[in-house]
Amino acid sequence: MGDGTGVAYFDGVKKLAINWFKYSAPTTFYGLAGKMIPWFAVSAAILLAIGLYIGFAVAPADYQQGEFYRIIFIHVPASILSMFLYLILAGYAALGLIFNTRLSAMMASAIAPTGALFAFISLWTGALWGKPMWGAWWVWDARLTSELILLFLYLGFIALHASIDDPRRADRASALLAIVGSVNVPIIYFSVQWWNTLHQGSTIKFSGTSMHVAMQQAMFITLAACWLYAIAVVLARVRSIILERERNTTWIAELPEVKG
Amino acid sequence: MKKSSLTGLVMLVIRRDLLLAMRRRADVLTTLIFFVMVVSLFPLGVGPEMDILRKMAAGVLWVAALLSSMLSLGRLFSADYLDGTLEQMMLAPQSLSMLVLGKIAAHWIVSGVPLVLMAPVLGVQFDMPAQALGVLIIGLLLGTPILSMIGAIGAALTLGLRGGGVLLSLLVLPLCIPVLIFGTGAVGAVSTGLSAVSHLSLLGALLMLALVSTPWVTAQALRISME
Amino acid sequence: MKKSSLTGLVMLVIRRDLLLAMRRRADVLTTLIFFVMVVSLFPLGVGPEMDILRKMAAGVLWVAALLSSMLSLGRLFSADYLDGTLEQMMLAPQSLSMLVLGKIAAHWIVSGVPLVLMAPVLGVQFDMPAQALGVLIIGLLLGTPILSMIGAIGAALTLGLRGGGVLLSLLVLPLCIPVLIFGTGAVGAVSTGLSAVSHLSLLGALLMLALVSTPWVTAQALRISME
Amino acid sequence: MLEVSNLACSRGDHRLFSGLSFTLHPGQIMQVQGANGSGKTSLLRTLCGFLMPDEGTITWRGENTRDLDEDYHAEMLYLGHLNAIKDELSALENLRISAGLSGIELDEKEAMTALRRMGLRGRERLPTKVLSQGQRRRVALARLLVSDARLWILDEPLTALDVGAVAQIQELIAEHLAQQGMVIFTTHQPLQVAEMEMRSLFLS
Amino acid sequence: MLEVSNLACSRGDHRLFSGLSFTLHPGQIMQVQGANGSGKTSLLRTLCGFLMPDEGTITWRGENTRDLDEDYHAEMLYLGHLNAIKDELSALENLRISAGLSGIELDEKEAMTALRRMGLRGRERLPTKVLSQGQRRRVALARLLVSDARLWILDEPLTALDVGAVAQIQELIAEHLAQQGMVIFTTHQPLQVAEMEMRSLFLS
Amino acid sequence: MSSLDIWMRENPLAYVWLGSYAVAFLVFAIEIAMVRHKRKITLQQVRLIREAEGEEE
Ligand code: HEM
Ligand SMILES: Nc1ncnc2c1ncn2[C@@H]1O[C@H](COP(=O)(O)OP(=O)(O)OP(=O)(O)O)[C@@H](O)[C@H]1O
Ligand SMILES: Nc1ncnc2c1ncn2[C@@H]1O[C@H](COP(=O)(O)OP(=O)(O)OP(=O)(O)O)[C@@H](O)[C@H]1O
Ligand SMILES: [Mg+2]
Ligand SMILES: [Mg+2]
Repeated sequence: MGDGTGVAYFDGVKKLAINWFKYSAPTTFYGLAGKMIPWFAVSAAILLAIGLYIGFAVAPADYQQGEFYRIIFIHVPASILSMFLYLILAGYAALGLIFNTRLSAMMASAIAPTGALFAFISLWTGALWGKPMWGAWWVWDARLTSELILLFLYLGFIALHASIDDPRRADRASALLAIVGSVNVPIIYFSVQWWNTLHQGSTIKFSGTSMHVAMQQAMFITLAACWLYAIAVVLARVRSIILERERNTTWIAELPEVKG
Repeated sequence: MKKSSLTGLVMLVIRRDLLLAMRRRADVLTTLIFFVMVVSLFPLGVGPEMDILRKMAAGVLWVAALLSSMLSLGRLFSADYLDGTLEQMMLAPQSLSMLVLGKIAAHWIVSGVPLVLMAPVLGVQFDMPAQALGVLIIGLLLGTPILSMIGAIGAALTLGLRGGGVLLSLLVLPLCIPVLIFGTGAVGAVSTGLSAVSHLSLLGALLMLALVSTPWVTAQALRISME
Repeated sequence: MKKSSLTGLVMLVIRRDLLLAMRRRADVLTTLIFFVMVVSLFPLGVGPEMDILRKMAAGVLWVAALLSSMLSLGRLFSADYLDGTLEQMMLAPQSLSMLVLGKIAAHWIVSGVPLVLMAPVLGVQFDMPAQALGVLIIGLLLGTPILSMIGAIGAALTLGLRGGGVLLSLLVLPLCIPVLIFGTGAVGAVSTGLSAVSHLSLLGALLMLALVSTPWVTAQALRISME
Repeated sequence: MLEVSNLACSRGDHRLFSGLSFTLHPGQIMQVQGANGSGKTSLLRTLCGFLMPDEGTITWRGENTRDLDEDYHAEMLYLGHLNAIKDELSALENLRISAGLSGIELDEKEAMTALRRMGLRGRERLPTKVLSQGQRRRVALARLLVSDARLWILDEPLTALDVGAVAQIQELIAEHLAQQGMVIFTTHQPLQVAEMEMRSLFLS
Repeated sequence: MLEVSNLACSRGDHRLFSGLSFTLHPGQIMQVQGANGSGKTSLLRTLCGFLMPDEGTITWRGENTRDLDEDYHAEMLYLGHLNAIKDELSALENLRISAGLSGIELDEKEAMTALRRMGLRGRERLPTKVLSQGQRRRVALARLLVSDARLWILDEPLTALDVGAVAQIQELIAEHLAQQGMVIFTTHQPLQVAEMEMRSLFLS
Repeated sequence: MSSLDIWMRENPLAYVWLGSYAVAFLVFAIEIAMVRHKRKITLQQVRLIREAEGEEE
């Protein structure tokens, strides 16, 4: 090699060394995530149980909505999570695009399905709430519509990632899409102002101040539970993605679960 | 190595197209999501008044079904044309019409059926009554295969032409209008308390007619496009 | 032989795309006819009641404009990608973003402008009042370039993927919804006796934003897709 | 067996050739030669029936190929510029399907053997989109190994192939001819078939 | 001038080459050789900047091509598998536009001369869709005649060309080298350039 | 539809539980199952690749 007639050669040892350095982030993260998942999962389950207990046993019925309002303990956490997860996804995507870090792209693609599912739950539970409250499963209200669009944004991200086979191109293309899409989130959100809106505003105004506390407590606890659940699932998914993407590296081959 | 029969070949074509659809799973989903999205765009454009929305529901759903099956039709032959598989199909030792029928069947399974299954969910969003929904679904079940078959002719004729997608719609949409009219007519009839049977049986008759004639016509169109 | 400047190159790209559009005149027409056809399908599907039709008019026209510009966008880069011209554009000695802007401009002239010109004719069919028509046209004039620009990002991202057309719509339609809402909102405002200025100026702001950012984003997307 | 008499063909307003006649007997091979644009591809596509000749007839075993149609198709194999392989499918699936389309059901082992002989060992199950130009061409050419057609019509079979693959194809053709097959092909690269007289047809 | 050092490139999970280094000086020509799938096309596309190398740098006149970007593009010319010509446009229009895209404004006479030299006399104004494979390739190659780029990167320039055209291209390359140009190319067909030492790079 | 309405008014808690929470938990369960399944499959694949490499050497 060098000047003159160049010769391609394959230096196995060197490749290993470089790979070790380059992939060190996923390496450590893989193990760390594995250790953290049970903690998140267990605390999510416990908090969910507590939250639902307070929500159903302690908090009394609402004088206007009767028992139906109890959907709130899953509806609001799901709605809030679906929006935050999109922003986090876009953040990871931007990191991955700018600094070319592999792990961020993997995180972004691990978040997407969870976000989409929360968006779905929000829509579903909202629809179930809407039937007794508004007499219709669905109205074309700004809040509802924007949630639907959010679901489409998630699906677009997933579909684009799935249609590109080359993982590097898939990561970069869908990252760009996520970033462009995040510009849309506030725009959609402000469109509430141009629409007559049936949906509840952002502050909880239930009557009966004494119950207010229990309701709020229950909601915040289930919200925390959903956060923990989301983190646990995303971490579990990203571990599989790391395994899949890095399957040719030595550190993967040396993992006990691969060897055994 | 053994020789394959006519049905063997048709099944091969169907299996192949389904396999390809599985490999490009995103495609299948996107057609469906396109359908959902077109349907959801209308309330955004027209405004949220449920009364108007309920009246337009059947029309919007049928038009969206029409458009999304048009769009997915663009791909019916074009991939095979571009990579040369279509040439090889024309050299197959069996009738081209039957192979075409196989391709159409696969296309309907992949793009028509999910659409029919999705329709009730969307109908509910427009607050359609249950009976109207039922008629809508039967109509779509009879109508979407016709759309696929008529569309196949257009897809064959526009093969390899630029702007195929739009040109295709242009050729095919007028032919699909009867389907649209009977389909929405059936829903309209049932919502005004009449019987939808006559509309639906007309759709059935169209289906038979299409089944008999379109594969052959499509095969001829393919021959012309290959010259 | 002489060297060409940046503006020279952009003008070359625009001239070239317009020349190609002239050679494939059918394409230009078909986008327009698709628009007309989608709009005309609705009265068929929904029924002939003028009251409902008048209320849906703006929404239907905007949705149809959205869909037909989506369809024509599929071709924005794909032909150049398949025959290798895009590679050569990326190797041009000038900024890719500017070439992209040239291509988008040509696309808008070819597919957006005819649509804007056609809209009043269709609006009259739906019995839209003159003032609403005026606002509709201004809205379309401001909105269609935004659609072209946002669509260009989608077209660049889905380059070379199967099912491009439908996937493209899936990616791009949600991003276009604000345009749709402001566009129809303007018409709605004017029909209820309010002023459409705020909606239209929001559209204008979106246009500026798109003009500044989308060419660069599209160029990045193209680079990613070429790997 | 393949008899072409007085064939004339034109593309657009341009007469490519006329009065072309030849007969190809079992065990014979013919190279169609000519400069770029002389009508080689058009001739081969006419033989397949994709293009209608202006004049003249093409007969196979004494019968007009237009009338034989599917029976003729069962006995011939055409490989054009395009590879007729699907990017998403693996080499294996592609081969089995394309053989299936030409009427031959192939089991996995037979297909594997054929692909390995074409130098694709270890790449049989990869989606063909990740293969290079030459590897993709090899997948297409693997059909030659599993076909039982008598007549092979090959349009520039050697493009994109490296030296090893070219030798392989020459060997394959020699085998086919030895089994009383017939070959008609075009190429701009030299092709040597052992112990065979190569007939040439010049178009100009 | 073109200096490649320690280049490594992979497609998918597959490392194609690594530690590749060479320098190309004015007046030098280099053939990239290797079997099908050895990474020739990938190497050329990396040199153009379409693919990101895993490691290593490519410098032109001592500066990294990534930083030079458009200045590098102004001095190089790439011809890939694809012809980059439009079916609907005539050969003449195609040539003028593709030259324009690489920054050179060409008047009609210059373009005509170039096309005639490429053996397309009488076909300059036909839409290229009616041309044969080889004729279309010639339209693409006509860019070589009008370009003032120092570095030519050619991926299988000889495919589909007949003997006459191959000779023409060889002549062209010799001229370019005599004017202190640089050429890096791949081909599976033999290519002789008069009075030039041909350097080879083997990929495996 | 109306019978559903009546049932809903009479059994609001059942409606809430069956309609919202049961579905939400089902979604969670499906997601967890999918994630576990994916891990199983990827581990299998990675092992297969390792074995294939082992054979080559
Ligand atoms: C399909 C229908 C529905 C969808 C898509 C939906 C969506 C959402 C979203 C996205 C949020 C989060 C808002 C925020 O964080 O600011 C939310 C919150 C909420 N929703 Fe819904 N919703 C639906 C139906 C309903 C119905 C029918 C009700 C009750 C009548 C309802 C009551 C609430 C309440 C009370 C909140 C909490 C507001 C707060 O943040 O304080 N939702 N919903
Ligand atoms: N997008 C991709 N993803 C994964 N692998 C790829 C991709 N593109 C190419 N490859 C692989 O990279 C290798 C090199 O391909 P390349 O096209 O550079 O080969 P080549 O030397 O030009 O071969 P040929 O002589 O056949 O043209 C091939 O083995 C191919 O399978
Ligand atoms: N569709 C068409 N309409 C008009 N003319 C055509 C058409 N297709 C091909 N031609 C012309 O017919 C001639 C023969 O084309 P053909 O592809 O048969 O040539 P060929 O001998 O295969 O050349 P090559 O060696 O370059 O592949 C060419 O001059 C071409 O210009
Ligand atoms: Mg030819
Ligand atoms: Mg190559």
